Formats: sequence, C-alpha cells, structure tokens
Amino acid sequence: MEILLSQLFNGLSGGSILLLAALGLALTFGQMGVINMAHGEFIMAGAYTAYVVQNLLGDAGLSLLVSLPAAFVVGGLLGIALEALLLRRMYHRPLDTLLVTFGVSLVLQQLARDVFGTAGVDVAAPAWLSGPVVVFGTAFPKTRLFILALALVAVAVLASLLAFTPLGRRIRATVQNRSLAESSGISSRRTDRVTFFVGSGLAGVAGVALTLMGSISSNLGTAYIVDAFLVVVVGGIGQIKGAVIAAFVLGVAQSWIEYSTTASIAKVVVLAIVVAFLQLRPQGIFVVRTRSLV
Amino acid sequence: MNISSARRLVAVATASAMVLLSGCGARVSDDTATAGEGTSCVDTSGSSVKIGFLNSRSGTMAISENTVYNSLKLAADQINAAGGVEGKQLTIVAEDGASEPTVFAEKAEKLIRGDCVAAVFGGWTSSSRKAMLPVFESNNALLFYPVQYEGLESSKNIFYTGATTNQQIVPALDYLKEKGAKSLFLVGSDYVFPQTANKIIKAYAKANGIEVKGEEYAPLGHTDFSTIVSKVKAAGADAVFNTLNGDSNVAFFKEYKNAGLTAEAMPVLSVSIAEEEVGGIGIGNIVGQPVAWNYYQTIDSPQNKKFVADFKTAYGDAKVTSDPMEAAYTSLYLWKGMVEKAKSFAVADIQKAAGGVSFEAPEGTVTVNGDNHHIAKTALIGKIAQDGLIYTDWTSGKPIEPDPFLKSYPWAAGLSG
Amino acid sequence: MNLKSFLTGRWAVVGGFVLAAVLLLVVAPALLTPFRLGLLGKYLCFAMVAVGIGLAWGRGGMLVLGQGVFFGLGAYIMAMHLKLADAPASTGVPDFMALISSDGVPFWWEPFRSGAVTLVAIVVVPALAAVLLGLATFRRRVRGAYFAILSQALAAAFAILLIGNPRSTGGSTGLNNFKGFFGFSLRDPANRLTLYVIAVVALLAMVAVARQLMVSRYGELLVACRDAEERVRFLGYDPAAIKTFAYAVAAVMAGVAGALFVPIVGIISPNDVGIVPSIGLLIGVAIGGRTTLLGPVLGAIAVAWAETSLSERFPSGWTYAQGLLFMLVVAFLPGGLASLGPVLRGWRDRLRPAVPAEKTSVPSLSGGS
Amino acid sequence: MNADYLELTNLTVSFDGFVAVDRVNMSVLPGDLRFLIGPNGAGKTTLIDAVSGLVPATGSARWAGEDLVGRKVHRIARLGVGRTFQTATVFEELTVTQNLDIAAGARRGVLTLARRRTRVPEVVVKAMETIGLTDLAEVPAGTLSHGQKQWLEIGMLLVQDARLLMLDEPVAGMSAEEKDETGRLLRRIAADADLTVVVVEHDMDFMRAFATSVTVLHAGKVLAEGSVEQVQADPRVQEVYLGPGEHSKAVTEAVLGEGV
Repeated sequence: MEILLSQLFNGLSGGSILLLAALGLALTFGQMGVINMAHGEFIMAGAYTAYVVQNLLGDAGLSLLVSLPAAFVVGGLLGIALEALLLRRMYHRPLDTLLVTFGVSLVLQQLARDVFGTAGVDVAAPAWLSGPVVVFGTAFPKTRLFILALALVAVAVLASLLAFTPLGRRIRATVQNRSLAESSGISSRRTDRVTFFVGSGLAGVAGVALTLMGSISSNLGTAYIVDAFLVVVVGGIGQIKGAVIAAFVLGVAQSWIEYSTTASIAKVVVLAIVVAFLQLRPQGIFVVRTRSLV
Repeated sequence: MNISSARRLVAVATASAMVLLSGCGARVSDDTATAGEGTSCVDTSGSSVKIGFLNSRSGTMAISENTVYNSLKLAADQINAAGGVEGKQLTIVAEDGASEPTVFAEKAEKLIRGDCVAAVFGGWTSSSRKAMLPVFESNNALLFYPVQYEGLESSKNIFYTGATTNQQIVPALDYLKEKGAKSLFLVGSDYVFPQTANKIIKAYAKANGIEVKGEEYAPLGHTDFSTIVSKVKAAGADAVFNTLNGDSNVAFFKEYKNAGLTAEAMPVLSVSIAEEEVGGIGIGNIVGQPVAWNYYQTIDSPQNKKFVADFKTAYGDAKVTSDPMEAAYTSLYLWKGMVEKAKSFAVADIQKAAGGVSFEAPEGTVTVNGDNHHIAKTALIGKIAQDGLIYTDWTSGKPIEPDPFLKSYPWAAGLSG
Repeated sequence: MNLKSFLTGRWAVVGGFVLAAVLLLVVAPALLTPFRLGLLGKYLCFAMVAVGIGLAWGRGGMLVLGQGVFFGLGAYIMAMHLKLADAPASTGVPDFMALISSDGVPFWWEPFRSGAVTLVAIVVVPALAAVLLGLATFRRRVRGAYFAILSQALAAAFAILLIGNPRSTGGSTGLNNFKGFFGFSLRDPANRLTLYVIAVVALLAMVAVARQLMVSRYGELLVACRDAEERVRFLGYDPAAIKTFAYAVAAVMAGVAGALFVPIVGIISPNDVGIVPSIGLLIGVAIGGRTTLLGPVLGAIAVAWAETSLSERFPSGWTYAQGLLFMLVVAFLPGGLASLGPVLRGWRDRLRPAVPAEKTSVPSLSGGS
Repeated sequence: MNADYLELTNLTVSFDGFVAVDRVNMSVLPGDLRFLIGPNGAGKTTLIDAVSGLVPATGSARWAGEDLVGRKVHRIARLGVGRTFQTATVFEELTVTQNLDIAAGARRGVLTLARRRTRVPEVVVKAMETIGLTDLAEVPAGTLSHGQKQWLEIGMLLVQDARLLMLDEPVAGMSAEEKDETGRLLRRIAADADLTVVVVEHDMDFMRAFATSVTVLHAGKVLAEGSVEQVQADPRVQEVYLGPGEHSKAVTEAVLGEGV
C-alpha cells in the first residue's frame, strides 16, 4: 500500500517535471509549428541562472524565489533572440527549424561548458524544502511537492493567460488559423514574439525546478528534450490540456513500468506506447484544412 | 539513366575486389605472419621523445578527464624540468577522445601510427579502455590507464595504475562488514563496471552471510531516481553500495536526502565519487557518506603535500586533487622508472623491465606487478567532510598486491569465467 | 549551363562515375597512408548513409532523424557475426560474453553464425524495420515534425536498449576487437585495402541506385508527395507506400554502411547510433544540398573530414563549428552549397533592378551536379 | 447516357456533435454541370470532402454502382472521382508535363515507375491542349499564374480519368477573362466528354453564366434545387442570402444576379 502510494506520487512528480519542460514547448510548437530543439538548453540556462543568483545572494530560500522570475526572463530573452535572429525567416519551413535549433543547442551547450566549466555545479535547496513530508506513513519529498505545485501554478497561469487576456485571444486565434488571424488585423509578428518569450521563459522556470532534483551541467537539457517532445506529440497541437494529460500519463507509466522492470526498459516501453497511441489517435495531431490543403 | 554502364562498372569493381580478397589477403589462421606490421615507428634518435595523452576534452566525460589531462601535463612538465627521461625531453601529443569509444580507438591508432609516440597515457571509462585495447595489442604499443576499474583483464600492452577490484571493492566490503552491515542494496549505472562489480559483491556477500536486498541499474545519464530510491527505502538494507557514474550521482543523492534517508541510518558507500565530484553533488547532500579509493587530497605525506601544492600552483587554489589524477601523475613517473630501468624506449624492453619498478607516489609506495601489469596500492576508505574533502577513516595498512582475476579469493572462484 | 541537361547527359554521368572511381580507387590509395585511407573508408560509410538521407529527406521530405538505428542494425548484425566467427571453437562464446556472464550465447545471436544469413540480414532487417515503422506512421498520416520526433525517439530508445543489455550487446563499449572478416585477417593491410575497395564500390552502386530513383517516374512522384501529399492521394496513389519505399531504401543504405563500418573502423558502440550521431549525419547532407544527388555524398565526406582535422587541433572547436554550420546553412542556404550559384545570381539580380529578376526556386529540384 | 451518376442518400457528416452536412439527398447526372452554392458554413466543401473520402460520413454516396462512404481517399480516386481545392494545389517544383504525367499514372506498375519517362503519354498531350497549356509544358508549375494553376488542376483531373469532377471554388481570384475561359472549359468537358461535374462556387455571375443546374445548401441541408432561374426565384434562397423580409428587385439582383 505504501509503495503503491509512493509510486503513484513518483509518477505524478515525474509527470510534473515533464510538464514543466514541455509546457513552453507545446506553446511555441502549437503557435508557430517551430520545433525548438534548443528548448532543452533554455532549461539549462534557467538552471544556471539559479546557480548565479544563489552565488550572488547566498541565502538558498531567497535565491530560489528570486531565481524563478529571473530564469523566466533569461529564458524568455534567449527565446526572443532565437526568434528574431533565425526563426523569423523560417516559419514556412518548420522542419528546418528543428535542425537550426539543434545547431543552437550545440553552441549553447559548448558555451555553458566554456563559461561555467565542464564540472557540474550545485544549487542548494532551501532548508524548508529539505526532507520529506510524512502522510499515512508514506514519505513525500518536499522538493517534489514543490515542483508539482509549481507545475500546476504554471499551467493555471498559462491557461488563464490564454483564456482571459487579449494576448491570449490573439495567440489562440493565430494557433487556429494564422492567415485568418493576420487578415483580421492581428499582428502575428508581435504575437509570435510574445509567445516565444512566454514559452521559452517557462523553460527557464523548469530549469530552476530541476536544480532541486539533479545536477546542473551543460547537458542538462538533452536529458529532457526528447521526452518533452513526446509529451507534445501525444498531447496534440496547441493544446495545453493535452500536454497536461500526456505529461502525467507518461510520468505515471514510466514510474510504474520502471518499478516492475528497469529504468531502461521503461523508457523503451513508454516510446512503444506513444507509437501505438499515434496509431489510434493521430487525429489530435492531424488537422486537414481542405480548402487549402497545405 | 544508363543502367547497363553502371551495372558494368559495378561488375568490374566487384570482380577486382574478389581478386584482391582471394589473391593476397592473409587468412585469420596465418596471423602470426603479419606480426611485422606492429613494428614501431618511434623515433628516439633526437633529443626529445614523443608521448601521447588521450583524454576526453569534449563530451560528457570531459568533466573528469580534463583533470587527468592536467595532472599528466604537470608530471610531464616536472620531468622535463628535471632533465627528462634518459636525457630526452618529453614532447606531448594530446588528442581528444570526445567521450566516445570509437573516437578513442581512432585517436589511439593515430597516436601510435601517425605520431609514433613511445607510450600513450589516458582513457577513463571502461568502454574507452576496451575500445583501445585491440589497437594497442595489434600495434604492440603501450597504454597507461589511470582509473579504478572492474578487473578481469590483463593485457601485455596496458599498465593499469588505478585500483583493480581487490584494491577497492573488496576492501570496501571488508569495511562495511567490520561496521556491522548485515544487508546491502546495490545501485549502479547500467554498464560493465557496475555489473561486474555487483557480481563480485554478490559472491562476497554470499560467502560472508550478508544479504543482498536489491540490485537496481539506471541508464547512464538517468536523472529521475524517485523509483529507485523508493525501492531502496522499502528494502531497508543496512547500507547501499553505489556504483553510479557521473551526473546520476547528483540526482541520486538529492533524492536520497529528500526521501529522508541519512548517512547515519543507511550509509551509501560510493566507488566513483572523488573530491572533484563532491562540489557538483552539493556537500549538504553527501556529507558523512563513505567512499573507497586509494588516494585522498588530505593524505599527510611529504610527497602528497608537494603534489597538491604543485597542482594548485599550476592550476589555481580552488582545484582539488583526486585518485584518478594521482594515478595518472604516478603513471608517467612509473613509465619513466621503467624506461630508466630498461635503458630503452622499446616496448619489449619496457615490458621486461616493468616488474618491481616502484615509485614514492602521493598515495604512498606503489610497485608494478610484472605479471599482470597492475600496481600494488593501499586501500583507503574515506568519509566526505563538510569542507568537501575526504578524510581517511579506515586503511588496509599496507599495499595490496593486485589480483585482477581474484584468484586468491576462494569465494570468487568461478567469477572470472 | 542547365543542370538538368547535365543530370540527364548520359556521357556526363558515365564520365562522373569513372572519374570518381579513379579518384577513390587509384589516386586515394596511392597518396594516403593506410591509417588515413582507413579514415577515408569510414567517411565513405557516412557518405552511404547520406545518399539515403538525400533520397528520403531531400526528395521525400521525411526528416529522418533516426538513421543511426538502421546504421546500427547493419553494424551490430555484422559485428555479431564477426564476434561469433572469432569465438574459440571449443565454446563458441565470444570473448566479452564469456567475461561477464556464463549464460552462453543468446538465442538471437545464433542465426548470425552463418555468413550467408548475416549478409542477407544486413539488407533485410533494416528494410523490414523501415517498412514496419513507415507504414505504421505514414498510413496514419503521422508526418512532418511528428515523424521527425518519433524517429529521433526511436534512435534514443535503440541506444538505451543497446547500453542496457551489456551481456548480449557489449553495453556502452559496444562490440570490438575483431580478428577476421569472413576468414581474412583484419590485421593484414592488403585485406584492409580490400575492405576499402568494397566500400568504394558499395558507395558508387548506391549513388547509381539513387540516381535511377531520382530521374525515374517514381522520383517525380516522391517529390510530388513531399510538396503536396494530399494532392497525390487524390490522384489515386497511396503516399504511404511511396514514402515507405524511399524510407526503406534509405534504411538499407544505412544498414550496409553500418555493416562496412564495423570491419573498417573495428568497433561499433551505442555512441555511434544514438540521437547525436543520427542528427550529425544530416549536417553533411544539408551542406551539400539535400535535394541533389552528389551533394549529400560530398557534404558528408567533407564534414567528417573537417571533424577529424578540427578536433585534432581544437577539441571544443568542432562543437561550435558543427552548431554554427547547422544554424547558418539551414537557415540561410537551405539548398546547401549546391544552391550557392542560383542564390548569388538572385542577389546580383536584386542589386541590379534594371535586369528583370529571374525566378529562382530554392531548394531547387533540378540541381543535379 | 452511362451509369456514371452520383447519388447521395441521407449523407451526413458530423464533427464532435456539430452536424455539418445533414441528411443530404442529391443526384447529379453525366453531362450535368452542377453548381453547389450557399452561404459560408453551409457545408458545401464538407459535402465534397465526404464524397472524396477526406472526412468520415454516414449515409451513402453511390457512384457508378459503388458506395464511396467508408473508403480510403486513394481508393475513391481510383474509382474515377477527382477533385480540386480552393487553393490550387499543383506540384510547384515539377513541370506542367510532370504534373500531368503523375496524374495520369495512378495505375502504373512498379517497373514503369522505376524507369524514366521516355515520351509524353498521349492523354497528357491531349489534356494539355484542352487546358491550353501546351506552350508551357516544360515550365515549373510554381511559376504559373493563379488561373493557369487551376486549369492545370482540371487537366490533371482529366488525365486521371476522373469521370466525376468536383471543383472547389475554381474561379476565386481569377480575372474576368480567366473566369470566362474556365467556364467554357468546364462546359466543354461536361458536355463533350459526358462527365459529371460538381462545382462549389461563391461567384454568382459565374454560376449564372455556366451552371446547368444548381443545388443550394444551407446549414448542412438542401434548401433548393433546380435551374438557375428556379433557384434565384425561390424565396427561401433569397431569405438565406438577404435575411428575412421583403427585398427590392435591385437588391436581390445585386446579390443573386439578374433575371430573378
């Protein structure tokens, strides 16, 4: 019973990490069809931001709270730079953006190595996040509870942003029909840029969260990027709720399969599940606009 | 398309290939006839001699291997400043192994065949060593490998200056047994070193009445240890034996602490965490945990004090020294000793002279075993302290003779297949 | 001169083949040391994969990010055979297996004791895998980005599986230390030269096959699928079948390349088949010109050569160079170097508005040089 | 008269509960040039989507003795059903000849596909004459004008051996001359080749000039059917296009065309 509960929690927790990593990706992918392989490196940039902030401020608790907005801005600025310098000219070639951003990710990783050194660095978790909370005899690590809460807050904020603000309406309009939105006076250029800022900023926030879990090094992002993309693929285009469901389902599946087999097999089985799922429901993914067909 | 012409071309080329194959190629069975190919092209006629350093300067292993490169460089500079080897200055040819076995094999061949170096120093992962081994054997060249490893290997062309299993894993088990551990949980990365190490641990445990309560492997680079830590916690063993590699250690120890597990209640003995890695894991997450090596920066000896001081002078005060760095440093001096004893740079002469060559290393006196090409080393169990350094908690007292195939341990019979 | 007429020019094609054959079979062995010739052999293996990528990606529009899987299938099949052939006759168990396990040879290794089965499997296994995967995804109209991400995830899973089963696959070390190749010693320079010759012949044959596919009606159909898949469907074709075929051909080319890589390089490890090498294979294709016939070949060889020589001088320099190449070439020169001519002409025309601007379509289909 | 007629019976398409096409019954005979009109969202395009297999439907759509509902797109195409799209979709990087050659080749065997095209097939030459693009045979389709692309699409339908042609707004964005040209082309095809042609169109003048019969769709249902005059005179059609109430002749003519 205890192990049942703690495995369920581990799955949800794994899902919340996936969700944080994938949320911004779902936004930029859905909005612009851009496949941003450098998203993982934006996560890394967020993590290093937390490291720098902690070195400046010292206090772990305060610096965690400062890091979250700081990393959001750092990630967002990187996103805007990427959008303005490279991606802006490539919206009609979505597949090529994958290769371009892969190049960006290689460069950012090497930059991180040259700036912060190849050795991993540590960001200390604040005292109020250390250790577990024990409920019914099951221990729940506080850091994981924090990340779970952070992911849910991020989803809530993003969802209300999309639902209730003028910006959100513009984003939704562009996701559904770019040319129609443009012809009805929405500046998709500006919307794109803001979307990229928000989406990449979320990657920065994910990076801060990851400092509570593991090592901060130049290849931090590569560990999450493929899984994050799978979440987006399963979740469907421009669907925040799809990403939420997909992240938690994949997280729980991973942790359950891992419990009964091994971590390696779990990863492979989860991929098989994704392929099988796409056999059943490519619709969440496949939208035909018959009038234009392209 | 002119299919017929292309077809004709293919046919002609295939035919010529067949002729080549059947005509002058040697069969596997007459391999001895081609030993001449291994003739060395090392040039020792001038006032200098070339040696090769082969470390990962890029990729995931660069973190660790850069430090080895630095200490190799330090040793070479010191040797050159003191007059070189047999009066010849050392010229370093450095290559990047890029953390990939294939690249290690390719670069090793380049160093031996292209640059004609007298010996190669480097490698870290077992994969890199195993990838290089056939290259050194077929070219009859020398590799000095500075990292503790899983044993069960002995090549005439490799000198192993890190610990083999009976100098690290077996003493670590002795230590845990002495401390009263009745049960163990094994956690490791999914590759050859942890798997071989765990095979040895299980054989030891069986012979010593220790229960192994679980054995878990994580893929290399795995970062979510919630499930594995849950299993460790549920099993409730007396201690954990940790053979995780690299970044995984960070995620594991953070998870371990956050799950409420402590070094006092359930110590985690690690064999791949040295001074260099402690900072990245975060001292708070790992303080008080035991590790097993043959060298710590805190060793109180004149040789070590000088080594640490020289290293900090060369690379900065913030740098720490660790076991593989010391073993790499030592390996260059051991090679120097072998050359001076043999009065020759030739591989065959060095192999003949190697046995008994000894060096007052920072870790203490080490001596080369001429039969298995490993070195006798003293095992030290240390504990990680608040200052990020490791302090010796237990020692084997004297150098342990290397026994890569564990022939002298009755419980290990049958392990080496 | 019109590139198309060059492409179709019979004599130019024959001449090009002969020239390439002479360069690779006569000039290169004469000029290079055995070590460098071995490296060139390795580059040729990458070039074979590139020919397939050019077909599937350049002509078919399928962004194949997981070619490492097929490369790995071919390579591991060959490696298994070589390890079994090297195994001592008394036990029949390869050295690395005997070292870490006493379970003997896994059942799925057994077929590869036979050389004939191995050679057939090197072609058939990658082809089957590609057909299965292709039909599973293309039939359900999973394409574009989704296909790319899936193929990438597949490469990741394949590498994880290899690393996770060291008893049967050699784990992260992979398989190496091969003594012979179908009975011939791999230490003998004459045999290594033969291997190189086989690689050259295989590459030339693949280029010939790719060219035939490109100029055929099928080639036109494939381009049509790339540009307007639904339209093709409404003409009564099944685009899934059309694309799957190109994907399978690319897979076979990668598989054969992997099989030759093993004896030439002497090792195959999961590092050679995962995500990073799979994407790395694309950069040469992108630089050379993805839609052209020879662009991918030349690009792959040039990139591999640059990697070796750059990394000999600046260890971390190569990563920057590779990253920048991806960014600049794909973003600003999507047709690769092959399109440099038209692009420059386009700029010149823009600078001189008096001359009516010619329409240049990039990436162009007709660049066949 | 042949058996190639299209007969829809209770054809229904719904998306997540929204009924886009609602129990439509309709038949179109060979030689007919049937126009489908109706306000935005009436279900015109969805109707031909359903017939061509792009969206799942219920009911039946019988064509030449076969029920098309539930078949795959390329199978339906092979039964001689062809369609175009609102935005002309030709293979931009291929030449006019290549475009037509591909359209003509759905039944080719593997061996033919693996070889190069040595000569231009007869049907392709003929179709190129019909659509008037013979002079542009070797020009990449991407460089054609908008009107020429639409003609090329129609030409592709002809060589594809389609006997049921469904065109989605073929004259949108065309100049007046091009519209005229297109209309005459369609008439010729329908009458001479005895084909069944369905045109979805918004352009009332074009409809009035060339339609032989008209079906008006509204909210997924058939509102009216008949000749151009009959439909224009139908008060329900006027109501849908102009809103409820009485309308002056001038207003009605402005929207629905003269002759009401």
